[in-house]
Amino acid sequence: MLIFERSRTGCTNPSQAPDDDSDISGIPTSLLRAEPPIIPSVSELQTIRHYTSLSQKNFSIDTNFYPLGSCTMKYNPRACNKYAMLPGFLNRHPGSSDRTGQGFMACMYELQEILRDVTGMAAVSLSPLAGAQGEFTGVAMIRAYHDANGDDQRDQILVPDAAHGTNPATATMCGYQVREIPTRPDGDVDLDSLRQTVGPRTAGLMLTNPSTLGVFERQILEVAHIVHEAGGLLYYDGANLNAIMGKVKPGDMEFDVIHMNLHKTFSTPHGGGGPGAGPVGVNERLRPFLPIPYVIDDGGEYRWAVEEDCPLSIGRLSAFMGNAGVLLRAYVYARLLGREGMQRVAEHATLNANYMMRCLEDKGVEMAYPGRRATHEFIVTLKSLKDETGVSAMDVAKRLLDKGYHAPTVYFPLLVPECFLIEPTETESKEELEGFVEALVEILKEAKADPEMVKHAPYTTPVHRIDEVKAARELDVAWQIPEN
Amino acid sequence: MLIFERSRTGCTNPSQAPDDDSDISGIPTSLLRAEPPIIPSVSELQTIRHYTSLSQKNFSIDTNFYPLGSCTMKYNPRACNKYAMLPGFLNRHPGSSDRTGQGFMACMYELQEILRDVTGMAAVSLSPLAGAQGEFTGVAMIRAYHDANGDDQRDQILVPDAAHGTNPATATMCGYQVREIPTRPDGDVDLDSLRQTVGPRTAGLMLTNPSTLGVFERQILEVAHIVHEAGGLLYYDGANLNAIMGKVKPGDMEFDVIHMNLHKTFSTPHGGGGPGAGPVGVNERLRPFLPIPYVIDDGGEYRWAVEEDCPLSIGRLSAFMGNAGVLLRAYVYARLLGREGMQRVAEHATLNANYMMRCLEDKGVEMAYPGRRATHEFIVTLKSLKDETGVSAMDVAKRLLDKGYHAPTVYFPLLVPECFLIEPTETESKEELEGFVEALVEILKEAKADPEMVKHAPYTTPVHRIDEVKAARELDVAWQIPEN
Amino acid sequence: MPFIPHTEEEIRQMLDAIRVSDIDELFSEIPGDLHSGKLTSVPSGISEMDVGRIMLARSRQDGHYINFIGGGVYEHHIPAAVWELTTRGEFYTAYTPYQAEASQGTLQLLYEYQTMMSSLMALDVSNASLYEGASALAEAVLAAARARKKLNKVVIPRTVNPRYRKVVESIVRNQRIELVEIPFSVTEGTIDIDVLRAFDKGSVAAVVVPQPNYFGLLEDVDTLTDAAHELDALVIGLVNPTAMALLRPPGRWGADGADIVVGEGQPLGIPLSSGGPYMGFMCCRNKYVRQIPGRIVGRTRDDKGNEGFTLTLQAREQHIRRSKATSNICTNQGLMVVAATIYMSLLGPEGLRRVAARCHHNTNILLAKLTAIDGVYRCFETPFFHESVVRLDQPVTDVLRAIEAQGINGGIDLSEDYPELGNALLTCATETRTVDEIENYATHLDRIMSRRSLDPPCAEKVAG
Amino acid sequence: MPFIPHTEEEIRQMLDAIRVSDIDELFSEIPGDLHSGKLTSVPSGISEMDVGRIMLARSRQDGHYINFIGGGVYEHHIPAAVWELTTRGEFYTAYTPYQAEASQGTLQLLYEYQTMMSSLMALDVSNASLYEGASALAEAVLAAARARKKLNKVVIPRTVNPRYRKVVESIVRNQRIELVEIPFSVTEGTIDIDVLRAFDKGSVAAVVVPQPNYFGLLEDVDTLTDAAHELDALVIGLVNPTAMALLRPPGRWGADGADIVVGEGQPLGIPLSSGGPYMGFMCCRNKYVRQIPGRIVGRTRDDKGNEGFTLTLQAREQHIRRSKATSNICTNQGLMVVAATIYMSLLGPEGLRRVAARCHHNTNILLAKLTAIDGVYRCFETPFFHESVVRLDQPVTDVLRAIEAQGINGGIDLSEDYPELGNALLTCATETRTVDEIENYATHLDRIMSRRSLDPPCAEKVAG
Ligand SMILES: Cc1ncc(COP(=O)(O)O)c(C=O)c1O
Ligand SMILES: Cc1ncc(COP(=O)(O)O)c(C=O)c1O
Repeated sequence: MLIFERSRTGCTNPSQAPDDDSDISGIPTSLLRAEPPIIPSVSELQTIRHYTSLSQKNFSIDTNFYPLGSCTMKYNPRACNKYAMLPGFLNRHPGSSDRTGQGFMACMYELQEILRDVTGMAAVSLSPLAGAQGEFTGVAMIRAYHDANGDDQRDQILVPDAAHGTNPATATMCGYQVREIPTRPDGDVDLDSLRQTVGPRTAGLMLTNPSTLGVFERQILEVAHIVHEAGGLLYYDGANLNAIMGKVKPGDMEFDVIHMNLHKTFSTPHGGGGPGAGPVGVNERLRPFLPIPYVIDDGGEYRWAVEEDCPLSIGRLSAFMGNAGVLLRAYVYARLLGREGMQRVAEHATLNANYMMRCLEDKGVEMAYPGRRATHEFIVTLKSLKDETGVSAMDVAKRLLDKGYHAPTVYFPLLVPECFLIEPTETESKEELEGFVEALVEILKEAKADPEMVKHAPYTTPVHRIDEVKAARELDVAWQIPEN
Repeated sequence: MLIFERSRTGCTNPSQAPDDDSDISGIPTSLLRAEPPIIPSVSELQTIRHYTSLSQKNFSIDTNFYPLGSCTMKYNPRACNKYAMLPGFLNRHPGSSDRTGQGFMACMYELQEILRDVTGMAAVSLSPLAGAQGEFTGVAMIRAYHDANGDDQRDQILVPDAAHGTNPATATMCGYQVREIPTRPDGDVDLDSLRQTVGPRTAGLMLTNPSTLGVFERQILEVAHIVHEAGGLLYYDGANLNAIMGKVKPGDMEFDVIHMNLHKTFSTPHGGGGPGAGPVGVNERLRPFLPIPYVIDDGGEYRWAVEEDCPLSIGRLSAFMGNAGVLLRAYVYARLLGREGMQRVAEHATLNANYMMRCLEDKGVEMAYPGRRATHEFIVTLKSLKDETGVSAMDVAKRLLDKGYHAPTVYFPLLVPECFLIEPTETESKEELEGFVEALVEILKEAKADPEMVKHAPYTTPVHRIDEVKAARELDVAWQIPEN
Repeated sequence: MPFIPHTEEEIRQMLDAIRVSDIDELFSEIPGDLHSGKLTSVPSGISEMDVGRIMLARSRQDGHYINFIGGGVYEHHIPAAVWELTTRGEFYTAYTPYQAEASQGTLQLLYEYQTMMSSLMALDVSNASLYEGASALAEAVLAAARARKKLNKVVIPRTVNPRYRKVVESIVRNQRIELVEIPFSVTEGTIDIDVLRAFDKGSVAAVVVPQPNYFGLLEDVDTLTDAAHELDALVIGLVNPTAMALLRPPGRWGADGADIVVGEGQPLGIPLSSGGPYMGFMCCRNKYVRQIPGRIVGRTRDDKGNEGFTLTLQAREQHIRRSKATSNICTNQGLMVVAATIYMSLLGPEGLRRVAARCHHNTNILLAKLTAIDGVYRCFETPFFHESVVRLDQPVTDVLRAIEAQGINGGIDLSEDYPELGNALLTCATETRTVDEIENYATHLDRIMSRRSLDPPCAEKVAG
Repeated sequence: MPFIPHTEEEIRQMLDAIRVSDIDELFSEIPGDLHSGKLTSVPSGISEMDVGRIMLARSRQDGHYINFIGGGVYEHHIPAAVWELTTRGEFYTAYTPYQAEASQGTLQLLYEYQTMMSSLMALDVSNASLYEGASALAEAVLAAARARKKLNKVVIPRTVNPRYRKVVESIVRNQRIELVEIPFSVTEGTIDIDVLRAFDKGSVAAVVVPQPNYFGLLEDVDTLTDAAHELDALVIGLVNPTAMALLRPPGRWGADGADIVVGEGQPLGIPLSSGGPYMGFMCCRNKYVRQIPGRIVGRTRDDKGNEGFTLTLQAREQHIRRSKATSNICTNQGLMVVAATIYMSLLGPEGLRRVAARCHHNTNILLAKLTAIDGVYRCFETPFFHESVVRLDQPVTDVLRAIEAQGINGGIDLSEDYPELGNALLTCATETRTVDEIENYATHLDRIMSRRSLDPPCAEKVAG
């Protein structure tokens, strides 16, 4: 039931609103609103019941194993939430002076330093609001760099065909043309193609490593060499940083610029879609172009860098200070883990993925890159199941919901047919991993015995299989007051 | 699954515990523990998932209409929780000096004053920890009063047969003998019986008004007169104060002592069983016997009353300061409502009960006290259903769970056969009330059409009908490590 | 090991199953010379108790100021229920609702949000959030340019928040959009409409119309909208959502209403939080729905015919359309939408209207009290919403610093962004300010101003 | 109308259905002369925002002190997850789990709590909580007296918290239980066992044995337990639950172990909270399960054979047994049990043991630092858990007041309750105290003590 269907004109919550005695005579009546908006008039209790009950219709990390590849759905420590929401941080207006925000800025500064170390880059700006904005920032810096060098014929960005959609979309937003680089059957970039594609029009290459295929790009230094030789820069999509923290640094892999997804590697919550935070790190040559604001330690006093500090900056990407509350959560997380903890994250994320992969392989499940080590994630392909039974990866994914497991990422990366990208993360127990393996194996059996049943899954969720086609065809994106 | 079944020795949460480098050599080894307790070794994520999932197995006000008679399951405003849990209040040690608690004590003092006004009594102590302890306090004061008067032959407490179990249990705890007073068929106390029972052995009478039968005791002044004449005192069980706030004051009904259930009338949460708070109010003659501590306004400075302030006090009932956090919640609630709001509580609680009663009557449901007005609650009797179909009130109650409604109180008061005590509270919407009525009427139809089905309800809850007899016979109150 | 559940024994079992001897072997595909990831400047891990101590100390260090700053984000009362519900694990720790059947809670909530927001703006469609107000404006500019294919000129008045203008510039620059600033009347503080009218018809893709504008003043949105439409330009409304509970919404501006509307959703139950996270909102007319970025939830049915919700029109988005997507946005500000939706439900239309009215009322009082002080003048007599500009006879920075020493954040110094206004101070009193607090501000300001005319105040001497 | 959902129209419809003309008519059964309920000194209602302002100001007014007070409740680190989970609406707003099928969450949790608590105490059974430690001790005394039918004498040593002794006295007095105090050795600070041995066999219903005792000291629980059992008395252990992670639990005291154990559960994840709510726990041997008060949850099956949980042995309770119940207790401290259970799960047996060990360790440091000061002496050399007594050469109240002015709560002045100890101060450092804080305390104390020997400190002069 929609909240609007509980609304009754005249129902108010007076403890939440000021009295109705304000003087608004200063506003010309011609500018006043005539009809009230469709916002429900319901009691506090009704609101609480409604949204409590909606919440219970979600799968979430707190309720289910959620092995969504590329998304790093790991435990979000409650301490991060608690300490980021202390009144002193929460009530502070971003327009206040730096003098009154030294406590907050100390956290930000230290977080910059931590991220610098983790990535092996020269400088970090925390301001991008999510991974995609981090990418935008990075590519915009690449552009600014070439522009500053008068190198303005470079109008192409290269991305592997396995890349996440935000990579090509970002390149376009930065005014670049996108050239795809194919992947070899073993999961590594096709170097010959790369060599043929790079050239004087190449502004840069965007790469995720470990790649979105769940394997580590072994020829990374080769790749870097080819791109750099051609005068291009190397962008690191840090979405998979969880796999290598404390093991390899993007800086050492010769990347020029990197973004991180703190809502993945640094465990800030996904919040049903956001907010995230996508800080960028750069090496020395891109440092002048960093977006503002970032925190400067000015002889023991912290302050935000402004235009005057960095005249070549690509500028501002949001009106205030990035997703400050998300950054505070990441800071708390980083302090809890510390350097040893971060390394353990990578180790155990990798252990869990390889263990699951091995368990599945042992039960006859087909891997997309069978000869390879899993990194923190790995890819299963269900193509032969589809051919044999008509049951698709999506059907199996839906059936997993019935068994209490959130589905892995399906149909991404696009180049593996009927695929599952499975990322267990380091915070899941052996018991959960094995439970998932068992459930998946069971479903594969079900698919053979009773394919129709699996094709109509799920059955135990609040709704059955949703009709997405209808949603797009008969667009209904806002409730209307029914006519009667 | 029990949390112990997920436990794996060696799994620790080091961010929650100090390092293992403490020096305990000062403790004789003979006094050290040998075997570890059965406390689970699980990860933070496992703990969170486990208890999140357990929480979802509960009905609660936040999820369901919960018309539990005598329990006043109304909306618990979230503001009360938030402001009672401010760090300044939360971190304060009760052993700190009064100087450092003036903010907290100001709330307590004002709450005392508010409750004084609401009850019409001369003085209030907040210290009792729940209704039953409030009763104990009250009866202990009655005893202290008689003792102080040298009136030591009074060894009986009278309670109506409809009384809540805590009333007679309390009388016993205070060393009294209990005499029951019968109720007339119209729901009022049988005055003749009362007259026959009172006498020189009567220490007092405990009464709830509105009574637990959901009606207002119309002869209350008469009752008071009879008891007072005999030298007894009149105790008011304030569990049903919600029905009369701002309408009638117990003080005006000539009660000498009263307890309130803040976890009912003042909307502090029930918390799955507690904590509550059961402040007591007294008239002038019992004032010297009030339990400590209570707050005194000592020329603009607040301080806790100690033994020296009240040499006749019955003493202390808990080591520190009552359920302070519960009292803070009640204080916030009282400030939000204010005097008008409190009166409206009584009015709308009564409106809702009468409306539901009327709707049910109109659909042919039988009332225990058909000619009478409902107060904030009313009683349905399903005796004829039971006779006709074998379906009991308990069966119907269980079936209500399937329809998403928490069952009303069943089989209380004891004197009405197959009864439901239904208390909708003032915070429920007309829509909810009508939904419940509809569900109940439907179940009564089901009971006639298919009694066996109803007898085995519920079906949609996390477990089906629970075997209580087995629970008591094969007592299993603590998990044991399975032998293997 | 914080947050790692395995015991030593389990690790051993897992390694055995994988048939490796230790965890390091799992990293064998990483070229040997790269194994140099050791962290050197990350401090060692500490316990939750110790982190808590640090955070508590730092949050206290930042103190508590009585706030008269607005400038795009505002201090409002947030009902306790909002964040108690929003941080429930099921909302807080869920991912983007890609698996509809496992995400009906989030999806229905987003659908409800879209309903409330599009209705508040009197437009047909709302997306499910963008990052924040300024980048949302940039996205609107890009969407408008897409809709008006051949045109790359977009008009942004100088009455738009200067930071917004900078963000738009940073974001749209690379797509060769030309941003044209138009001036405001220095006496009125609102857009100079004649400059707008002077553009050639058909030369402009879109015109941005703020309401209220950065000075808190009410623009003549009807005339502006009609004038823009005269030019065949789209109208991009940039509005404060609280104000829309009181003011005529963009869908009702002029003859045809605005085409796209964006803004900062922070006032709807989101804490100031030292700068973020906030949320951008975006609404539009039906005909532009395929041009806008961001997720959109649609209502549909499941295969049993029950009502259900799902993400829809995903072909606009990067994960489907890749380089041809309407934007690269992926992660948005979902949890802030949860808070905003619950906030709006708790307040209801009437509550929201009263909040807006009380903000206006309080700012009225604030202006009266401040301008009663010698040397403080109202900059514009134009009607305002909940913020306005006063001119001081002294440098604003110094005054603000002195008032800060009294525990008061007095407002925003406009002298750098708008030198033409002189010593201008943008100041704001929402419903959270009491009359006492306003008087306290005025009293301190009076004292500071009068002393300063003789001699700089001591806070200044020390700090300066 | 705060928290009342009806519209005027709905109220009218409801009144019409009831067939009355206004709400007042619903109160017609109340005798007319009683209709005088008007509230006069309750203030008018204010908004959540305004209440919030008041509460925030008051909570800040109470300040933040570095705490060295123990005395029955203790400052411990509480993992953030504990209260984020505990205040979930489904726990927070549920009633006592009388309808088992609708309360499996609370019931299973209580069963898990009972398991942990009884195992921590090494006894068979735990109830599901009592109000708090002191009243729990009173209930244990009553239960023991019931079990030892004809006997009404119960021995409580003077090493039991004086407040506990007072509470027990207030509660059991009316049932004519005779409480007999036994003294302690002024040099050792522990129970004088010879006095206990001097009682006649069969004359005593029960003996209370604290561990640690009120002075923080470790009693010789084995000898005491055996001596009490020699008298045919039950042993009621009174213990700190944190300590039990480290110390031998009551079920293992002496030859046969304690019979009933009670204590204050606050150290298990419950905030100090200005005095409450806390929770009392009670465990016992199987044979006394029908004597103890409070709810008990049992594991059983549903009619499909699935595991399930329910309240059991309710025949002990007031709602069934009425005047013959084991106690009048009804509402208990359920939500605190939720917190305690989650707390224990998060810490695990190893975490809990480390907390206990660190408390001891820190108190050791505290004692060393304090007794290094001139005029501060250790009162007892007896081994302690996480609290102990020092003797000052000056009045304790004055010293505590002076140290409070430095933002430190130094401990509890024992001179009133135990005049025989002189200027005695009970002081405590849990795992939450850092070495810096301890040193800071010592530094201030040193300064205060040395100045006072010459002249009273100024805080004293002003306040006194
Ligand atoms: C590989 C990769 N790159 C980039 C992104 C985009 O990050 P965000 O969603 O924070 O914008 C993602 C997130 O889904 C990703 O998996
Ligand atoms: C009428 C009545 N009296 C007394 C009580 C006891 O109150 P408490 O549970 O707070 O001890 C109750 C609560 O159930 C009650 O309904």
